[in-house]
Amino acid sequence: MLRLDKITKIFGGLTALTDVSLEVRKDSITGVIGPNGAGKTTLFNIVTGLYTQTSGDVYLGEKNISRFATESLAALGLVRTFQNVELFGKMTVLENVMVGLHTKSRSGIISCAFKLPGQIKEEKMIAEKARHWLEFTGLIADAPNSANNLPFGKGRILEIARTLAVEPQLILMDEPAAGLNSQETTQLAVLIRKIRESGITVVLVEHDMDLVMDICDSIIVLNLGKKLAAGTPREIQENKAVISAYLGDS
Amino acid sequence: MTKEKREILIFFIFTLAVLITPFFLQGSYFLNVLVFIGINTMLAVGLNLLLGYAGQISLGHAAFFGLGAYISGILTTRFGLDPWFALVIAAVANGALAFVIGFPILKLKGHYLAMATLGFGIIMFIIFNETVAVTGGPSGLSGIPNIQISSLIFDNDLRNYYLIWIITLLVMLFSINLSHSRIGRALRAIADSEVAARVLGVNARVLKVQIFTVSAVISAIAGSLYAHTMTFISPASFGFNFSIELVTMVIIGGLGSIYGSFLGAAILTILPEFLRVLRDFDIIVYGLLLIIMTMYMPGGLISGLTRIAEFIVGKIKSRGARHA
Amino acid sequence: MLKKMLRLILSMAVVGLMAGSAFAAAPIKIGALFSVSGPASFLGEPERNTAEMMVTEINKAGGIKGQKLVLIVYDTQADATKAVQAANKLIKDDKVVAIIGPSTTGDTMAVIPVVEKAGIPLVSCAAGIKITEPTKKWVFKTAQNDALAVARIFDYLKKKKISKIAILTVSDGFGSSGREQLVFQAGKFGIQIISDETYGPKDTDMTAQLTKIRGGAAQAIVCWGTNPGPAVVARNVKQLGMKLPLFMSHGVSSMKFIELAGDAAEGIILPSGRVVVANQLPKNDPQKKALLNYVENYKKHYNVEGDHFGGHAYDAIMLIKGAIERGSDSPAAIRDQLEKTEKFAGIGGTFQYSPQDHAGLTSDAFVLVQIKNKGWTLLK
Amino acid sequence: MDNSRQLFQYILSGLSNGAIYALIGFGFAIIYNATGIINFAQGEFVMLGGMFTIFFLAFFHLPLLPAIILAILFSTIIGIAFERLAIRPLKNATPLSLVIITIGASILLRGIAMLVWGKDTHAVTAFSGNDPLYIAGATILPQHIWIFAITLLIIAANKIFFNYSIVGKAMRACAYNSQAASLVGINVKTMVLLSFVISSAIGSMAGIIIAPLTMTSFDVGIMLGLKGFCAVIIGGMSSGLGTIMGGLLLGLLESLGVGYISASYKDAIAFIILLLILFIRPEGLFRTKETERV
Repeated sequence: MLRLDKITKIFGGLTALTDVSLEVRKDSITGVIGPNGAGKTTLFNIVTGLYTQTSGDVYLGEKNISRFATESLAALGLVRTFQNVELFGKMTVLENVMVGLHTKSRSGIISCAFKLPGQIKEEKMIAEKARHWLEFTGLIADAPNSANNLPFGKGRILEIARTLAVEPQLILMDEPAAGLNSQETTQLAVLIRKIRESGITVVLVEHDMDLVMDICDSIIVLNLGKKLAAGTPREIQENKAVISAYLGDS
Repeated sequence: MTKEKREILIFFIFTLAVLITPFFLQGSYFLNVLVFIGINTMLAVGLNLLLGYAGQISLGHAAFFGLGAYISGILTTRFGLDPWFALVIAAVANGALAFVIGFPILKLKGHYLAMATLGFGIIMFIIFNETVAVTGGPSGLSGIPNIQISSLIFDNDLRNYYLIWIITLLVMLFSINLSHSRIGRALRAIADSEVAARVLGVNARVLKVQIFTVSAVISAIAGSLYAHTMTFISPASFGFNFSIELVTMVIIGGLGSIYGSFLGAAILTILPEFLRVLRDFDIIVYGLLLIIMTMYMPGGLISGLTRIAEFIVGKIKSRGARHA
Repeated sequence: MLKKMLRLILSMAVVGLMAGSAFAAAPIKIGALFSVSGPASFLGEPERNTAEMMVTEINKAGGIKGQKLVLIVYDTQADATKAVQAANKLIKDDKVVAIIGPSTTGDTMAVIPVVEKAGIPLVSCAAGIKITEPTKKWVFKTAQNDALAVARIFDYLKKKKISKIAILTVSDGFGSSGREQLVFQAGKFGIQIISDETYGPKDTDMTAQLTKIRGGAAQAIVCWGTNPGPAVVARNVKQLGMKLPLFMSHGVSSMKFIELAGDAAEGIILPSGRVVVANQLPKNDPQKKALLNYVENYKKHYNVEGDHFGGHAYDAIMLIKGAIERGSDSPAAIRDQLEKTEKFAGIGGTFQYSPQDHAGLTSDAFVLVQIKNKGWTLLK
Repeated sequence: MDNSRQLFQYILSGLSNGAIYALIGFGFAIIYNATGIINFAQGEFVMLGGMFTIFFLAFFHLPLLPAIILAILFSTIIGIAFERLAIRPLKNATPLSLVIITIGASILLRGIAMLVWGKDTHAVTAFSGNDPLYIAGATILPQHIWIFAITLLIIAANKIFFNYSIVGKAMRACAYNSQAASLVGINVKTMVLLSFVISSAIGSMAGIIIAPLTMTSFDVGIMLGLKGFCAVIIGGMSSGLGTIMGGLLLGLLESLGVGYISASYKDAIAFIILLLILFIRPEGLFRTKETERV
């Protein structure tokens, strides 16, 4: 599904990632873990085109997406969420999800401004689908509320709902459980499984080890910009190098 | 759906009010003020698409207004073109210019964008001023013909009122429609978090340029109508000050609020009337208005006043409750 | 500073009182459009001050045929849009019988269609030649044409056998209209313009333009602008050690220029209204009485020297006063009587309007003056 | 008149004006580097410096030096008031609201200056006379020497302050990462205030030393402020040599532009350069490319 081939990223003189290669299987939940500064978010930023890697390639399926602009990835089915929740605060919850349907609609400025028949039909479709995703994530009751007034936990879910609306093949989640209480985390785990069951591959960066060990099929460990290990949760838990990276040096 | 119905109702009432207003103002000077309010509303709504929806500042919008006015003025006075035809050319030319400069300019963000648009505005102003042979230079271009539809010449306040307000209403309707469409949502998403919008597949770069272009076209239409209403134009009306005035209108009315833009345009057009009593104080009031609005009513006058009203009502209610 | 504030409050109170007492005998309402603030405030401010002073004086002396005058002043800020709005308000709301101003050519051109349509006489205080050429039914003006000022200078240059000049004009309405006339009339006087340079109204250094001029073969420099630009030019000329004679326009014939330019002002020659040299005029000069009177009055009211810009407003008020006295206070009557004005000796010159000429002045409206010992000397 | 002498005069005039632009540009750079704000009111402090000096000279008949010191002091107080009243209370300040607030402040300051001091232009006597100095046939005024000297002095002082003093280093830390700075115990608010203090002091100082050349009035700050901004953009927002180079380059291009192209488009030249730099090389001409870390 997603394959990274020898990704290296150098900021100024600072090497953030060195020759990181990894593969994410279709329909899996893959966790990316590692101590702070390991380069996890940098990796996400490279995959989603926000950073350009110094060398190496990114493949989505068979397609080399190394030089693709961020906005063109959604149409290919690759989306992400953010560590510090990037909601469209001044819009309603429903509208937030409707933005997710941007790539699923075509109307241009002219037909939007003059409300041409095709556009009206499309708007209906957008609203219906958006509601569907709110139901899917359990946020439907909040649909007309302003996104700014949403409690933090629901904000995280809304961000996920928004990416679901893109109908992606692959979602990258950047610390989806950060700031959630244990009950919310449990709900999140349920939701992530449900997403995977609907045929979407999930990659998540996470610090909450219980969650990672609980839901992930495979785990990749980064440390100091290098891939330290990869394997099933059990393999990782027993990996000496991983243990020392977490307990020893830091 | 009720929200949409309410929206339609509000627009209907607003349109009705606009259409019947002249019957109460026969022969009054205020009709003339309303003509200018119409032009300013058009400009403010156009700028609001960029500033309020897409969150991109422009401190050079008077240049587009001026360019529209000058293209229309020059084509009609020097080449004898029909004003309508000139208006269309002005709109197309402005759109083309905005599209071309839009790409490099809108790559910039925040303060740099502000400065670049300001620079653009000043360069255009210098061009209006210095190309004397074409524009008439600082002393202006006079003798611009009125707009005409067969034998109906728009040469008095009443006729101009209807001409300008019908187009203004169309521009408002256009903008309201836009705000409730995928384009409007995408623009507002860009304003809130450009990176999140891009991740969802919104092509921010192109969309920003598109809305910049639309905004420039609206400004050009306003400029052209201004030229044919005034029948005289000079560079002084299209300088940096007017760009700031336009931004002030949008800020006062509230970012992203179409009726707010009307309110802002109306207030800023009428304000000098009240400030006349204050003589030279008006510039100070202006500066204060900008600062206070941005600090204490970032949502604009409508939402600011609503909040204050709610606060007062709340106070009264709670006091009433205590007494009871 | 405090005094200024106090005066402001007082004058506002006076205006209020006047408005209050105006109900007594049906007053005559006259509108005024001046660019009191904005880039042309150097025109609008003395014009407003003068007009208000004149109206006070006229009312003190019993008004016009027993009717008080009421002056309604609006600030155009040298912005065409505001000028048109204000003109509409004067005509439709305030129902004035005549309008004086605007201060600038641009504002005047913007307002002309409005007054022409409404049939209200306008006596502009701006200088642009297009205002009265071609003649418009309702439009008159008091400011001397730039053409006349240019003619004065060229006449002098010809006498001094100077035939190659450099011009340096400001790129605003005043400068561009001056430049047009300089270029237009040069041929007629056999004068060759060697270099034609401009500067921006806010420029603070013109050495580059002057260096370029120095590189040419000009025998004199003519600079066309209003304060503070020309003062910078004068200083820069001195800084560069240039020995060419420097001519200025009537735009700087005020003490302010001498103050700003300092020593660099010495020797500069410029055309000016007679107001700055009022007491040097021969006794038989028809304007002398009006000029001395105006200068003294203005000094008394505002504690600064009156200049010839204020004089434009003086002339406008007095012309309208004369027209009303001869006829009635209806707009049409005022217009007809204005057109019949004969030999009115005002501040700007001796006015003689006719159906063909709504500017009313000849080139002797200007005199040439030279700056000597920080004062004006009449050049004969 | 030979061409080389003419060229030399263009260069000298250009550099003299360029030094002025650079000096004004400094004020922008200091606030920007400490806070990320571009202070659109910076030009008004240039105006305030000149106007206050006139005020103390003419109204209180003070000698030049105390008048200058008082002028800088008063302008700085206004700078402090501006930061305290309009910048600090601003919650979740976006670039948009900051642009608008600083523009509002600039209009307000200009308006107040106009009311208090009137619309007239005023001349200030030069610090050491008006007799031109001849350098290889070209001339400058003694005041230009003052400008060069004070500009150099200010760069040197800046360099020392930001590189060697604790407070200066703290300010740089704030500019780099204000969150991290506050974590290590730097009072970010104080540093922001300090940057306004320094920049309004430098701005008014610039206004004072150029007043004898440019004269001063309530509206002199607009154009000078914009030119200073162009200088600082060319220089890449540095508070050191970059801005000096930017200012000098701008002055030179303007002067040569007037000399060999056209005076009518002198100001356009400045803004076209501004746009080109923003489009092509936003990090400025004299700065190596920043790391792209977001």
